[in-house]
Amino acid sequence: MTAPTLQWNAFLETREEVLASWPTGRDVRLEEGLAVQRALPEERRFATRMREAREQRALLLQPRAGVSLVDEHIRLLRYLETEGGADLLPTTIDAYTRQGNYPEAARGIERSVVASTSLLNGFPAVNHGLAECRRVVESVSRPIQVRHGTPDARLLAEITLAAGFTAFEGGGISYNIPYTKRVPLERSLTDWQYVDRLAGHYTAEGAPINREPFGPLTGTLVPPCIALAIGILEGLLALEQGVRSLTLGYGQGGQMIQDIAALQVLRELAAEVFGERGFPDADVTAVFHQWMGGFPPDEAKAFGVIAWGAAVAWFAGADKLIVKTPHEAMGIPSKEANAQGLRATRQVVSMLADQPWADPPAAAREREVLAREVRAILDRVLELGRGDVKAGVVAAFAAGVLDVPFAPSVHNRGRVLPVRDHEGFIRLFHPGSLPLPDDILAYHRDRIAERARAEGRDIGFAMVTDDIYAVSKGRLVGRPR
Amino acid sequence: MTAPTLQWNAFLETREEVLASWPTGRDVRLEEGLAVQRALPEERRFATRMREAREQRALLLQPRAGVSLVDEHIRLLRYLETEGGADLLPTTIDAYTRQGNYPEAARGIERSVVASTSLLNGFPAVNHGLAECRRVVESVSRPIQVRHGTPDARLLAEITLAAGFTAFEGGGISYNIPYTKRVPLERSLTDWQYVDRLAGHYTAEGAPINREPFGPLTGTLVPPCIALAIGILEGLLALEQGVRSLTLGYGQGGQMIQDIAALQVLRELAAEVFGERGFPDADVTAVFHQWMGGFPPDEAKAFGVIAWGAAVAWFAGADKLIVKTPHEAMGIPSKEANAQGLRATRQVVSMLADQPWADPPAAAREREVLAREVRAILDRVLELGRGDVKAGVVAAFAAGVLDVPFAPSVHNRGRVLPVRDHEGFIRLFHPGSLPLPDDILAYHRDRIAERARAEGRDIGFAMVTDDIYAVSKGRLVGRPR
Amino acid sequence: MTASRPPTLVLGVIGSDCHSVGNRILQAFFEEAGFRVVNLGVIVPQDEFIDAAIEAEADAILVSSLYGHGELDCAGMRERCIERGLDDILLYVGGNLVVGKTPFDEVRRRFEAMGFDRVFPAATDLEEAAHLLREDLQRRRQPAAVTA
Amino acid sequence: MTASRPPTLVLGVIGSDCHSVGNRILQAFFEEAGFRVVNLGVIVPQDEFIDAAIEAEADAILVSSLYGHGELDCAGMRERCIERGLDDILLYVGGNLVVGKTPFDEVRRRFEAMGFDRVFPAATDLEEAAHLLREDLQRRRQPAAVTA
Ligand code: B12
Ligand code: B12
Repeated sequence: MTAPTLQWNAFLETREEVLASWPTGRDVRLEEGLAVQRALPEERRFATRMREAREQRALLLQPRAGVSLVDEHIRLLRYLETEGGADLLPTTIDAYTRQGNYPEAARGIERSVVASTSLLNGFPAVNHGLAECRRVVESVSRPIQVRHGTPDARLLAEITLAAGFTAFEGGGISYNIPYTKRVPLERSLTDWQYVDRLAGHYTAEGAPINREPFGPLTGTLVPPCIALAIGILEGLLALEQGVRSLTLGYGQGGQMIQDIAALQVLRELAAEVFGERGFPDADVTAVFHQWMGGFPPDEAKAFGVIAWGAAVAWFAGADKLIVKTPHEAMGIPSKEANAQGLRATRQVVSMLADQPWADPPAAAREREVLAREVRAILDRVLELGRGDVKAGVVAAFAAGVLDVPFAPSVHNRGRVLPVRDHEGFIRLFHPGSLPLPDDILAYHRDRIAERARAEGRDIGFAMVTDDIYAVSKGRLVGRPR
Repeated sequence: MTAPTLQWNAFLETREEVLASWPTGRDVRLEEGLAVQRALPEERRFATRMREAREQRALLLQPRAGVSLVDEHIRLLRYLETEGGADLLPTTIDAYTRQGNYPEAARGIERSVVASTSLLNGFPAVNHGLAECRRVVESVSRPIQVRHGTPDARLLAEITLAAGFTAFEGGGISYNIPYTKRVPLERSLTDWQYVDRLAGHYTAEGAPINREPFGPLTGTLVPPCIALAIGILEGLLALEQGVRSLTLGYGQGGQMIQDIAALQVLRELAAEVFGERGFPDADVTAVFHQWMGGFPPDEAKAFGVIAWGAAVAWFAGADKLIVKTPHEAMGIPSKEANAQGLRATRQVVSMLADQPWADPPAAAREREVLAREVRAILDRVLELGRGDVKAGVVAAFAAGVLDVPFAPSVHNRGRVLPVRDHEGFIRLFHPGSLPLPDDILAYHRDRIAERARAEGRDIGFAMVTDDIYAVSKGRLVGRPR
Repeated sequence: MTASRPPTLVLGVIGSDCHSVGNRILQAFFEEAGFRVVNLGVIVPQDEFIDAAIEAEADAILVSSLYGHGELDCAGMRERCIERGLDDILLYVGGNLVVGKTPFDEVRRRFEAMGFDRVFPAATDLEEAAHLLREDLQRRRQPAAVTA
Repeated sequence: MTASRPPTLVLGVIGSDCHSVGNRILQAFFEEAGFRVVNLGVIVPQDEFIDAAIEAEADAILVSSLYGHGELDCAGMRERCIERGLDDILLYVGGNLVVGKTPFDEVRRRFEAMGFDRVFPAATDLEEAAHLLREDLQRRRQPAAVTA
C-alpha cells in the first residue's frame, strides 16, 4: 500500500501546471490565500458553523445560486441572505467552467453583458479570477461554498480557496460519474486528490476547509447503499489528504423511513469506517438535499415537495439542508423564487424545531439492512484496491461493484436498475454486480414482487420510467394509469 | 329526561315562522327538496363520499370559498374543481348572512354588482334564494357543502338543503361561542336542533345529509380536550334529531404528536360514546383542518404551513382535509391562490399516500391523557344535564365546565388560558373550571413549568401572546426574543 | 383631556365581525403601554363606539376589522362622529380591512378618504402604532401655534 | 429514405450538458414507438450530431438541452447541417432550453428562428411528440404537389 497523501513537492510541481492552464491562475499565491482565510471571523467559516450546527442540533439552510456576472451574483447572494434568510451561501459554477471550457464561459460572460441577463447557468469563477471572487466573499456575511460538478476542479479550487471560500463541494467519483461522459475515474480521482491536498494544506495551516462529497449523484432513484458507499469512500479520500471538516450528503429519496434511516446510517458508518481507517478526528456532519429528481412544473406543487423535504430533513437529524425552489422544473430560479424556497423551508423546519421525533419501528430494520449493504460494498471495494481506496474505486467501477443508476459516464457499468417497492422504498430490481448478501437481494426482490402483484403488472423499464416521472406528476410511486 | 327528538308537528309550526322570516323562504317546499336530493347521483352525495373515504383510507380535500354573486361563485367553484382538483366543494356564507342580517347582505350584493368585484366575505345564499342555490349545485360535479358560522341557521338550512346541498357545517355550540357575542346558548342549541331535525328528516326519507360540527372553534391554542368534548356533544345532539352521517372535526394545533393523538381519540371516543348513548349506527368520519390560527403573511411561508398540515392530516388518518391558502393572512383568497393551496396539499398527501405510518411511542401517552380528559368533561356535562345533552351543555358553559379560550361570547366564561409546553404541546396554564382529574392538571403544570424554566421567564399572558403570534412569525412555540 | 390622567382609547371590532383574538391582545397591549382602554369586544356597531367614546371622554377610537367587510362597516363613521359632537377625535383603523389581498397603499387611501387618521395592516408592529398614537395625541394637546 | 425501413433518429444532449435521465427515457420511448434510434448520450457537440446523422442516413435529429445553455449551444446548428449537406433534415429540440423560467412561446420563437422545426418544453407528452414526428416525416416523404 502506497502512502496516499500526496507529497508536497509533487503537489507543488503539478500546481505550476494547474495555475498556468488559464491566465487567471497566475494571480494565485498560497500564502496570500492563507492570510485571507485566517483573517475570516469564525462565523463566516463553514467548518465552524457546521460543527456548531451538529453540536446544537440545528439545521442550517443553504440554497444553490450562481449567475454570470459578479455584481449580479453579489446582489443575488445578498438577497438570499436578507430575503431568504439563508444560513450558508453557495456559489454555483456554470457548466462550461465545470468542463474546463473557459473560452465558452468567456463567450457566455460577454453575451450576458450584451443581453444584460445571465446566459450562463452559474458563476464562471475561473474566468472572473481571484480579485473578483474575493469581492464576492467580502460582500456577504455568511460562510460561502463553491458548488459545482467539475471533474478537474484544481484551478477552480486554487482560485476560490485563495479568495476566501471556506467550503468546496465535490469529489473524484461524485463529480465525475453523474457529470461527465468520458473522463477516466483514475484521472478525476487524482485531480481530486490534488484538491483535497490543497484543502488539507489550508486545514493544517489553521484555515480548515469544509469538504462535501456530492451525495445525490444522479438524483434519480439512487439506492441509498450506493450513495452512502460512495460518500464514505470520497470522505476517506479527502481525509487521506489532510481534510478534517467533512460534510457527507444524501439526496432525499422520497420514502420517509428510508430517508431517515439512510442519513442515520451514513453518520454512523462514516464515523466507524473513518475511525477504523485511522481518522478518529474527522469532524463529520451531514447534509440532506431536498428532492433531487424531476420536480412538478406547478409551483404550488413544488412548494409541497420542498416543504415535505424540509420535514424529513428535520426528522433525519441533518445538520444542513440544501433547498430547492418553486422554479425547479422550469429553469434557474429567479432570486425571488430562490428566497421563496428558503422561506417555505424555514417555516417548516422552525415549526418542527421544538418537537421531539421518535423513529418509527420500521426504521430500525431499514437501518440494519442498509448498514449491511454499505459494509458489503465498502469491504469489496477496499479488497479490490488491496487497501488502497483510489485503486479500489477504479477497480470497483470497472467491475460494477460500484454502479450509479442513470449516470452518463461510460466508465459506469449502468447495470443497476432501481425501482420503488409497494411502500415507496427504492429497491434493486437489477442489482447489477453490487456485492450484496443473498438474503438482502432476496429482500429487495420480495418487496418489489409485492408491488408487481398489487399493480398486476410485470416489473420492467416501464415501471422504472413511471417511478422517475412520479413526483413530477404528483405521486411518489409511479402507479399504472 | 325528555325525549330529545323534536316532534314533527312542533317542527312544522316553527317552520312556518322560519320560512316567513325573509321573502326567499317562501319558495321552499320540503317534498321538492327531497326530490332534488334523492335524484342526486351517489358521487355527488357528501355522506357517500365521506363513508367511501373512510373505507378506502383516502383523504379528501376541500377548500373554503364563497363570493357575493352567483355566476362568479359558480366560476370559482368550477375553477377549484378543475384547477384545484378539489374532491369536495364548499359554499362559504358571508358574515352578514351568518348574523341573519339579510338587509346588509342585500346591500353588499348591490355594491358588489356596482364594484363588479365581491365585497362580501362569502356567498349570501339566503338572499339569492332557492333557484339560484340550485343553479350552484347543478353547476358542479362534486358533493357540495354549506360552510358558515351561523347561530341561527334554520332558514339557511331550509333553502340550501332544498337546493341540493348534501352537507351542512356547524352546531349550536361551535357556531355560537366562537362566532357571536350575545346569542344565548339555549337559543342557538334549540335553533340547531331544528336544523338537525331537518337534516334528520331528509336522512330518514332517503336523502342522508352530512353534518359537521365545527371542530376548530376559535382556531387559537384550543386545548384538544375542549374541542373534542364539544364535537362529540354536538354529534350527540345531531344524532338525537335523526342525523346519521357525521363528520367530526379537529383543527391542527401544530404539535404533530398531539394532533395525531387528538384525531385518533376523537374517532375512538365518538364511536364509544355514540354507542353507549344508543347510536351504534352513526356513520362517523373525521375532518382535519390545516392550521386555523394566524398565518404568516409571506406566501412562501404560508405554503410551508399548508404542506406541513397536509402531512399531519395524512399521519392522523383523517378522511377529509380542509385546505388553507397562501393568501390566508392577507384576505379572502383569489381563486388562483385557493387552487394553489389545494395543489400544494395534494402533492404532499399523494407523495405520502403509499407510505406506511407508525405512531411514535409518545402518541400513546397523549392519547391516554386526552381520552381521560374528554371523558371527564363529557361525564360532568351529562351529569349537569341529568342525561339531557342540551341542558347539560347550557349548564356546563355557565359553570365553566366547558370553556373555549379566546371566544367572543359573553356566555363563555373565558377563564381557561392555554399555553404551549417546551415541546409545543398545547397545555392548560389556567384550567378554569374544567373538571379534569388532579393528576392530569399536575401533568399540564409540570410540562409548562419545564418550558418556563428553559426560557427563564414566568408563565403569563406575554407567553400566551408569543404563542398566538408564533406560527405567523415562523415558529411553533413563542420563545422570548 | 387633562395632563394627569392617562389617554383613553375605545377599542372594538366593527360590524358583524367576531374575530376576538387580536382584540384581546390589543387591549392587553395598550393597557400595558399605559393607556386607559374601554374595550367593546367584537360585533360593535358604529354608534356603540361613539356612545362609549362620549361616555368615557375618549381621546381616540381604535376600530378593528378583520373579516373583509371593513369598507362597508366603516363608511360614514367620521361623519357620524362629527354629527354626534366628537369633532376631532382620533380615528384609527386596522386589520384585514378589505375583501381579498390588496396592496396596502390602496387600502390606506380608501380608509383615509373615509376620514380615518391612520390605517394599519394586520401585520402591524404594535409598539410602532402606540408610538404614533402618542405623537398624534401630543400634537392635539399642544396649541396649534406650537405645532405649526 | 425508403418506405421499408423504420425512420431513423439521432438523439443526444447538446453541449456540456450531462443530464442523462431524460435521454435514456427518450431512447426507450422512441424505440418502443418503432423508430430506429442512434443515441449519442450526453455532452454532444453539434458536429457529432451531424456526423451521426450522415452516417446513419437519419431522418431527424432530436436535440435535448436541459441545463440552460441551449441557446448558446444550438446557435448555428441549422446552418451547420446545411453546410454539411443535410439540407432538409428535420431538427427537433426540447428540454429546459434557456436559463430561467421563461414563457414557452418566447422560447419557441427563439429556437424556431434558429431553424428548428419543432420546439418542446420539458413537460412534453412524448406520445404527442412522436405523433408530430410521424406527421412531419410523412409530409416530407410525399411529393410536394400532394401536400401543397
Ligand atoms: C436530476 C437533475 C440533475 C442531475 C442530473 C444527473 C444526470 N446525469 O442526469 C444533477 C444533479 C447531476 C444535475 C446537475 C446540473 N443541473 Co440539473 N437538474 C436535474 C432535475 C432536478 C431533473 C432532471 C431530470 O432528470 N428529469 C427527469 C427527466 C425524465 O426529464 P427531463 O430531463 O426534463 O427530460 C424530458 C423532457 O425534457 C423531454 N425532452 C428532453 N429533450 C427533448 C427533446 C425532444 C425533441 C423532445 C420531444 C422532448 C425532450 O423529454 C424527456 C423525457 O420525458 C432538473 C429539474 C427538474 N426537471 O425538475 C434540473 C435542471 C435541469 N438542472 C439544472 C442545472 C442548471 C444543472 C447544473 C448546471 C447545476 C446548476 N447550476 O444548478 C448541473 C448540470 C451540469 C452539466 N454539465 O450539465 C437546471 C437547468 C436550468 C435552466 N435550463 O434554466 C434545472 C432545470 C434545475 C433548475 N431549475 O435550476 N441536475
Ligand atoms: C382565527 C380566525 C378565525 C376564527 C376567529 C375566532 C375568533 N372568535 O376570534 C374563526 C375560525 C371563527 C374565523 C371565522 C371567520 N373568518 Co377568520 N380568520 C382567522 C385567522 C386565521 C386568524 C385571526 C387571528 O386570530 N389572528 C391573530 C391575531 C393576533 O391577529 P389579528 O386578528 O390580525 O389582529 C392583529 C392585527 O390585525 C392588528 N390590528 C387589528 N385591529 C387593529 C386596529 C388598530 C388600530 C391597530 C393599530 C392594529 C390592529 O393588531 C392585532 C393584534 O396583533 C385569520 C387569517 C390570519 N390572520 O391568518 C382569518 C381571517 C381574518 N378570517 C377571515 C374570514 C373571511 C372569516 C369568516 C367570514 C369566514 C370566511 N368567510 O372565511 C369568519 C368570520 C365570521 C364573522 N362573523 O366574523 C378572513 C378575512 C378576509 C378578508 N379580510 O379579506 C381572514 C383574513 C382569512 C382569509 N384569508 O380568508 N376566523
